[in-house]
Amino acid sequence: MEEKTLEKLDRVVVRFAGDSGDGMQLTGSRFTDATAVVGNDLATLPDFPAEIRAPAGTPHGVSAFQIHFASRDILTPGDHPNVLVAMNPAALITQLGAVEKGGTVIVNEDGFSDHNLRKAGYESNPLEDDSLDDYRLFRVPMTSMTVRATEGIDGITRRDAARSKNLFALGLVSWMYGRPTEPSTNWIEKKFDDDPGVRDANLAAFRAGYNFGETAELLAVHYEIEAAPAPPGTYRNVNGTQALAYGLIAASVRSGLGLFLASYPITPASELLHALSRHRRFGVHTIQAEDEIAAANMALGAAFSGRLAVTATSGPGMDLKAETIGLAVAMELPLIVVDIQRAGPSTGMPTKTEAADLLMALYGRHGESPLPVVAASTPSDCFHSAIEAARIAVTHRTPVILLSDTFLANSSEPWKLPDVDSLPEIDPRFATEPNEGDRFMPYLRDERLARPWAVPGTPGLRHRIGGLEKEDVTGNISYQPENHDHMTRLRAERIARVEVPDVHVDDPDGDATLLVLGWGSSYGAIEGAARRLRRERGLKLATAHLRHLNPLPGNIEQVLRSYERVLVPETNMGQLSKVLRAEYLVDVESYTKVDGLPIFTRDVMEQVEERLG
Amino acid sequence: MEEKTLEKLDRVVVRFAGDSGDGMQLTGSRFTDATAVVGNDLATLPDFPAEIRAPAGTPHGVSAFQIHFASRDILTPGDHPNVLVAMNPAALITQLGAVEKGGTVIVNEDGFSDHNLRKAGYESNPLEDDSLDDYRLFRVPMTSMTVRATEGIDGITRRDAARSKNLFALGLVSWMYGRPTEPSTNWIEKKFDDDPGVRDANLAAFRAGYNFGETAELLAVHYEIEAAPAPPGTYRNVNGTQALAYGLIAASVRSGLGLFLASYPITPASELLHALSRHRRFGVHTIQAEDEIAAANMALGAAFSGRLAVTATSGPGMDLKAETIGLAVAMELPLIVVDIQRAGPSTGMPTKTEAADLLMALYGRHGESPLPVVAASTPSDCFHSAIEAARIAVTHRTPVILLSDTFLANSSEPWKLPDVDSLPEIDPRFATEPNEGDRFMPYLRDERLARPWAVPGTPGLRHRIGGLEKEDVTGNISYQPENHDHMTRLRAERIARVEVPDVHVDDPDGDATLLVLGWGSSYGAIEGAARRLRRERGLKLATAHLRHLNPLPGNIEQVLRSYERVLVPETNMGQLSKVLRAEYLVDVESYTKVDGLPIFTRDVMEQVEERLG
Amino acid sequence: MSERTNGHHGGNGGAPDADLGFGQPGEQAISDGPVELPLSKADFSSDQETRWCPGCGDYAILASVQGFMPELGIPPEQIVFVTGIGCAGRFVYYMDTYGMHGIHGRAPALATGVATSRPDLSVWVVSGDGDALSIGGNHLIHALRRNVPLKILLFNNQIYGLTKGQYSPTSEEGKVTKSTPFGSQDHPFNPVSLALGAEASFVARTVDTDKKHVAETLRAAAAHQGTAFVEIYQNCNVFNDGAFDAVRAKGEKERNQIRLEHGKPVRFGAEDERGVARGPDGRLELVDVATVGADALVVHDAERREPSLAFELAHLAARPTAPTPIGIFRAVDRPVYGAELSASLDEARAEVGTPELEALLHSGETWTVS
Amino acid sequence: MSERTNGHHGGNGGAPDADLGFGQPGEQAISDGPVELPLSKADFSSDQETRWCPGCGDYAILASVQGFMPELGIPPEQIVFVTGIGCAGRFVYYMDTYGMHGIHGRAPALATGVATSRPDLSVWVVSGDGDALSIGGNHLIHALRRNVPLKILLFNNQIYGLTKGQYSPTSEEGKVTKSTPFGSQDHPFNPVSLALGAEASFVARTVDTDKKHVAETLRAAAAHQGTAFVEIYQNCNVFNDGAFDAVRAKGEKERNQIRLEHGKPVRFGAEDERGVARGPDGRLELVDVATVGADALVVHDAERREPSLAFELAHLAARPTAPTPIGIFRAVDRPVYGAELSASLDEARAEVGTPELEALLHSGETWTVS
Ligand SMILES: Cc1ncc(C[n+]2csc(CCOP(=O)(O)OP(=O)(O)O)c2C)c(N)n1
Ligand SMILES: Cc1ncc(C[n+]2csc(CCOP(=O)(O)OP(=O)(O)O)c2C)c(N)n1
Ligand code: SF4
Ligand code: SF4
Ligand SMILES: [Mg+2]
Ligand SMILES: [Mg+2]
Repeated sequence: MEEKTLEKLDRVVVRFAGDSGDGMQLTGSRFTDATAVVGNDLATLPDFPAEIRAPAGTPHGVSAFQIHFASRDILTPGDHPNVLVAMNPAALITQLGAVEKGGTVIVNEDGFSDHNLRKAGYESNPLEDDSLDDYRLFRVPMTSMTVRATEGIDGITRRDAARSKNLFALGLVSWMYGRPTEPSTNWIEKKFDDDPGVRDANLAAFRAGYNFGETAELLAVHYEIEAAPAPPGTYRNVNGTQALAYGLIAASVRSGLGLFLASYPITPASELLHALSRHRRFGVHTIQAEDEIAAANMALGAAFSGRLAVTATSGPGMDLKAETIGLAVAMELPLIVVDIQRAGPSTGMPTKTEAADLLMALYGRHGESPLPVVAASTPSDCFHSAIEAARIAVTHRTPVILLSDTFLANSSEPWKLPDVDSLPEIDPRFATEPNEGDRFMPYLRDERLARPWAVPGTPGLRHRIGGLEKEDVTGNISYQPENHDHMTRLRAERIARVEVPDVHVDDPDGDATLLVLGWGSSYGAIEGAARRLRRERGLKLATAHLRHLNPLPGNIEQVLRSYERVLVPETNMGQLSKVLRAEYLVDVESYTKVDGLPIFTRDVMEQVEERLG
Repeated sequence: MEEKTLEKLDRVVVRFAGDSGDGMQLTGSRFTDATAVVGNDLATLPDFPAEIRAPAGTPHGVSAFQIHFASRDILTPGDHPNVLVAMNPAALITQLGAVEKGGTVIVNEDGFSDHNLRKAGYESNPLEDDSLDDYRLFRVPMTSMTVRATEGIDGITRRDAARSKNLFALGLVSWMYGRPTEPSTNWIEKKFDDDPGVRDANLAAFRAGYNFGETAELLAVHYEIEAAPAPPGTYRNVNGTQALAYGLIAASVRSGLGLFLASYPITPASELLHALSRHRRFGVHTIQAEDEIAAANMALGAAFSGRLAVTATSGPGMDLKAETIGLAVAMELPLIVVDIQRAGPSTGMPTKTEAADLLMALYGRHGESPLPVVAASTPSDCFHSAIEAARIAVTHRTPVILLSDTFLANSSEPWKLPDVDSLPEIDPRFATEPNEGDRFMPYLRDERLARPWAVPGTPGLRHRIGGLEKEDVTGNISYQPENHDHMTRLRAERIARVEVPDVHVDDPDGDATLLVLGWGSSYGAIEGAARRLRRERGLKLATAHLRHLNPLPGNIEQVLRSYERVLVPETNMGQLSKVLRAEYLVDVESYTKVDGLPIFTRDVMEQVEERLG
Repeated sequence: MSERTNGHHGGNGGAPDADLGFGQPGEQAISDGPVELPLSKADFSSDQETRWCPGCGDYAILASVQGFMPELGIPPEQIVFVTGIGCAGRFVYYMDTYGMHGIHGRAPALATGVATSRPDLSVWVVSGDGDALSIGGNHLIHALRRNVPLKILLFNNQIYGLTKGQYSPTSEEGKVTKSTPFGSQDHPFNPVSLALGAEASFVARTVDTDKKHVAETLRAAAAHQGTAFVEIYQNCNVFNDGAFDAVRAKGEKERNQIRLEHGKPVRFGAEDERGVARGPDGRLELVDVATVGADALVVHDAERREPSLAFELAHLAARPTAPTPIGIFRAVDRPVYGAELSASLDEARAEVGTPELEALLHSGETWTVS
Repeated sequence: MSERTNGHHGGNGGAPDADLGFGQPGEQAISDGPVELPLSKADFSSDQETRWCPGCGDYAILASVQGFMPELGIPPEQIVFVTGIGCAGRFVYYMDTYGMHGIHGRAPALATGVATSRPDLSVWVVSGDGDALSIGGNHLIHALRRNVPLKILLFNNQIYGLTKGQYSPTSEEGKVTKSTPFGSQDHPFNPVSLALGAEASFVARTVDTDKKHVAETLRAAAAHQGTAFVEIYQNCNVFNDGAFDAVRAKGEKERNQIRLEHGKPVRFGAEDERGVARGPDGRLELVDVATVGADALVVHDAERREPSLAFELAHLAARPTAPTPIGIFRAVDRPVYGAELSASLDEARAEVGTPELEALLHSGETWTVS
């Protein structure tokens, strides 16, 4: 056995792809854990099929998992994989397009039966014609090698054994990139503790894959990716859904308010319901409502009752909640409305990403019903954005819309765990006493123009609120023209007064002429592109990213006016652009991408190069 | 009996006000008919109480009817009454504020009992203290004079008789302004044909009022308002609801499509349901659905089936229809969504006016779901706007939002009846044949980018449509990134391509520096103000009014850039301003009024004078 | 927030499960909570002017509810009224309790949020036939099946009052209204039947002006542990006057009200001369007691788990224009939704703080960079 | 638009009202419309690839429906399928008819728009337990009470399939799912009971894999003039496998299916050895025929106007885990919503044109300026 070459790499993007039943998500997350332990920076993105369980072997049944890892700070799961692991022809045909030219393609040769080729839509075998000439192709008979490796394990049939082929793939790729084996073998041992046969088969498959890499002549090179320099601290991986759930729980702990989530299942927001349902220990109350309207109303009822009330959904559910959100605006109660955006319009493409609900968040209710809008920018930022949304809602007695999207919800990245004591405290300041002599005025306001939150059960503060226009201070129904004018302007003013931090501009030398301004999940792509363009091409560009979409940061106008050109990339038809143009009459330029995929680093680079190149 | 003085007047605004049970709406409409017959131009506005039937005599139970009539072209029901007829203290206390200083106040003295004064909230009798010093007060014991006039009529008790006092008021005011008596007496005779007692009592009351004017010393002056010059033609009065109903029926006749309205009652849109429900003769199918969501879906089902499908509601109902409208966008089916806006947010002030649903109409759905928006500008323009909405919907296979508001819906004006043959023809161009060989492609488009409308029952054109993203041409479900990008841009483009006429600018001398640009029900106030300011103050101002809010007229940018300043008055917080600023980066100035009342001529005059004065 | 517990909710105190207190006025009036002064009707009457039409049945119901509330012994600040939109929806403004006036049709969902998050509160929903059965039908049936701890009062006037007189889902077929000038085509709901089909654990019916019967019914509803659904025939004298005359007007109601009483044979008529018996084919029939004999009469059993008897009784009268059952159709115990959970969650929450949050964030695989 | 009329709708032709064609296959197959060639299953099968999980019960239902459709003798272009969102919702793409795939829960309303505006069409709704009973519950009960001419097939798998396995309004209490890791608290609906409570005129239940029974049930549903509601127990082998084994699995179903047949005594069991009889307290009970005698058995009457018998039968089994009635619970004629009206409106419309429009605009008071 000759010695293999070890090459150093900065960064690699690997995509595992196979049938829905092939366990690609598991392979991906195991690889991710092993990668995290090495100290690489990383970002991942699972890609589920739209169907629950499409017939095996068909293109629409392909499940994929992409991981980007590097010896330096990275920000996205990567645009184009350098390596594709394809377990069957369907995986190859659907995923190959994304792979960089010259990239590596590792296929499970055993999966390329005539039957499977036909199902995938191949007319001839791509392993045998010239269709893969542009790639470095490695044909590995993963299934048969797995079956051979597991022979003799008690109670494991050939069929069972074949199902461990994903761990063979995991072993092989782990070897290629020098991942330690312990995280994976430990995990297998723990996970299948009570099923020794399966445990042993999986272990054998994993080791077989690893050893195959080490011994087979096929692969001459393996790679080292050094640990990325990272600030000291304790890290874990999180995806946007987990981080959002943790953020809401943290807001509950920091405010002392019981967390109450009412939600109706919808992709991709259901995961938040699932995640929070597990946390009874933190007093989290979750309800699966009969529909989104009910969910919003239940949450609003809980808000009135003194809870940290949340309702979560995706686009179609937002449409349905509109009327209730308007009621919350009139009632001036704290309510967090989470919108995990997906590709629309209508049912659209439920598993694909898009961020086209911004204008709806701002204007999607009848009448003048302004409210704050907050958007998360990275998976881990979902944690902080959730706390921020809770802070604004509780402090300012208002519904807040918190925007995430499918891409953020599903992708994951290492997260430096925050010091819990450093998280903002949220003071509900419940009303406990009459506020005007011995009477209680439910719409008597504080310096923030926020009204008192007097929860049922509090003696002396009985009051009634509703959606009819209310007289300021007393809260009585009023049809007085002057009062309505006053209240309409006051509702606008109190949202405009929500204090939000200035937007931070990254302009290393202070001499950029182009500002790239983003919001939401494009953060990684924009920052990543900026770093590369600065580093590799010496381009001068500034970047900034908005967390607060309403009200906008106080310095935004000045920032916009400081640059000759402002580029706003969005996964919609230019919604933030519209807002900025209307507000500041600045001729911002819009880059729009509406194909259900996130904005890639490359997209931003191209756009910037067009302008600065 | 001395001769009374006859004065000539240009214009008068009269408001009749009394208890809900006092028949003020009837009084107003009879006066309107008599006024129309004289050939005055006129505009009216009823003002109903929010309560169904508030306890008699209370301020919130007051019902009023305002009429503005003139010897020249007028455009609004008038800002401030010159004459108030108040049947009781509650009417006086609630309405007096609107009356111009020095105006005339005619009260039914008999209504000013201590009991009624207390109920209205008066501490002393305003007829006896100095509170009416600024007005010309006429105290008329209407009730007792009516009772006396009807004595001896068979089967009429004193109580019955007293209920005719509104006709006494009608007679009196008819005399004051030289209205002919026949229209009213004819009407009474026809109306109470089968109840001679009531008929005679009403006739007697009316005549008593008229004669009281002629004989009593109290009133020394009466007035003449000459006929207004008007283009030749046949006229009738319509309010916005009637005109809208007629417009939809006309569109049905002109397109040959059966009219189908599904609606859920809501103030002020219920009236359209009521109006259309009466027209079975025109094949109008109306359904009162279980809610607004069902109404929208029923209409969409009818659209698929080949009907001219309409759903109508007000703000809160629009929130609920959002998801279904998005589905109609995806399905690319003709659907007319009528939003009769009212004062919001939330339940707001259901009987008051506001036009704050524009941004919701444009953006109030998740995802990118563009659609055309049309707004009516006057009561009679509701007729033409409805036809225009139908034309766009049918021709372009798209949902269209048609905006009206409470003010338009309720106010009325003389309408020169159009020549039916001159109304646009609407060709549904149903698909009848396969369009690609022997196959039918439901998303194969014409030059307008509109897809074929193939209704069930047509052999050879079976197809299935839905809210999941569709492949262009075939209409099959597609998750392809390129297709979604293509379809999203195509949906935007096909709406952008809807041909709309240029906006007309009224700039008499072509040298104005200020453009007042409006949309919706502010038309009358803006035009009225412009005419007065030009005539009375010689000011140079241009006006323009938008019927099409999306797409905007092709010449709008050039129009905006032709004026130094652009003033946009709206009964919202500046929604059209936002759109124009974002689209054209023009620093339009916003005048906003959000008190539940329409924009008055005076409001516009003040705003213009501030800028040009 | 008050820590008070009282006999109204939970099993500790007040009426034991088995005794629903039918027809035993005052029994629920004793509370073990620290109520300082006996409460009176005035304690439940807000300072807002009532704004229904003169003569509206809503006034009578309001008076009955305000008059009954003190009996519960629950301080008014522990009570929440939740209403939707409609004339009935205005009810909330006149009760001096906590209150939410929601949007049209959603009161049961709003109230579910209140009741599940705060089991210490007594939560009452007031709704109309349009609000609860037209736009809000879904929330109603889901609250009923879940058995959320709510009292739902449906003011059924068989018309849309607030929007000035369109027909409602309980209006009779052929109803001529503004929206149906040629008569409606809709077959109406029978609210009691719908509630029973939707698994309601407590279903009753009463009549606006029958103060005593309203109070009796509310008393039983209050004692019920899950969702109590009470249909109240309410006269809308402006848009649908007399719809319930058969069971409401003097001279007619004596003849037509079939009073249901748990454990008693079903009899009615001025002299109790008529009754309900099972015919030869198994169906319930109206009979003359003299003819069939008192022993043949069906004995009402509101506590029967299986809801069919209640359903059959509900179908004795398709419309309230003939002999019609009034009273408690069904009252059975089954698990109450959410209430206990919420209390246990509050306890759980009391035990967690910064360290637990810290631990939560650190759960799963972590690594440290130093 | 086709002018064709056929035996399916309206009273003219096809099965007379009184004969619901129970168990008489083929009877509806003869149409008096000008069908050129006999239709086959292929005529109803679209070219779209089916995308349910392998083994899903939806496949069996699809095959049954496609196989049954030709019997109706209605050309496929006269048929419209309308579905909501869910695995069941995909059904529409596989039928080669006209079709609308609506948004979640709204199919009955969409279909009401189709059916009321076009009485010449045969309109079928396919929905899931989440789609029809959770978000769409209100539209369902309103379609039922109105008696819109629709066939509503509810694929009840007691789970949310498409969103990957949350509990639904028909899941059993305590169900552990992703959204209820500690078990659900919700008491489920019994769809047949709910439909009966909502005034449904036709209510049936069948089982996905029972091809013959499915076809029989569809046949009766198709012959029914108003809304036909058919609950189909459908196995979701991925998220809720075996939920209906008691009435679906070989060896169990023979024991547990209580087949309801109009006019026949209710008997079941492998040897018909068991039955349903009315007990001394008036309740229905499961009995051994040998013990009580065949004469004591309840005779099923689906055409009884009064729905209580159907309701009682529906409540024989709270969950499909024990002996459970299958078949047609109720099938009664009552006025059909909208259909006739629409035809008469079309006629009216044919008579009006420019002169009538002119006259309409000139109605009321007009005046002329010259
Ligand atoms: C979303 C929405 N749709 C419609 C309305 C208009 N609306 C208010 S109350 C009501 C119905 C009232 O009828 P009901 O519930 O029977 O109450 P009642 O007035 O008879 O007491 C309607 C349709 C509304 N407020 N909101
Ligand atoms: C407004 C809206 N809310 C939620 C969803 C997500 N969703 C799609 S299908 C479904 C439930 C599916 O369950 P069921 O109706 O039982 O159908 P099945 O998949 O089991 O056949 C849900 C919650 C949606 N598409 N739209
Ligand atoms: S409209 Fe009817 S229900 Fe409403 S307040 Fe008046 S009488 Fe009562
Ligand atoms: S998830 Fe269940 S219901 Fe859906 S296709 Fe798969 S097996 Fe069928
Ligand atoms: Mg009502
Ligand atoms: Mg299901």
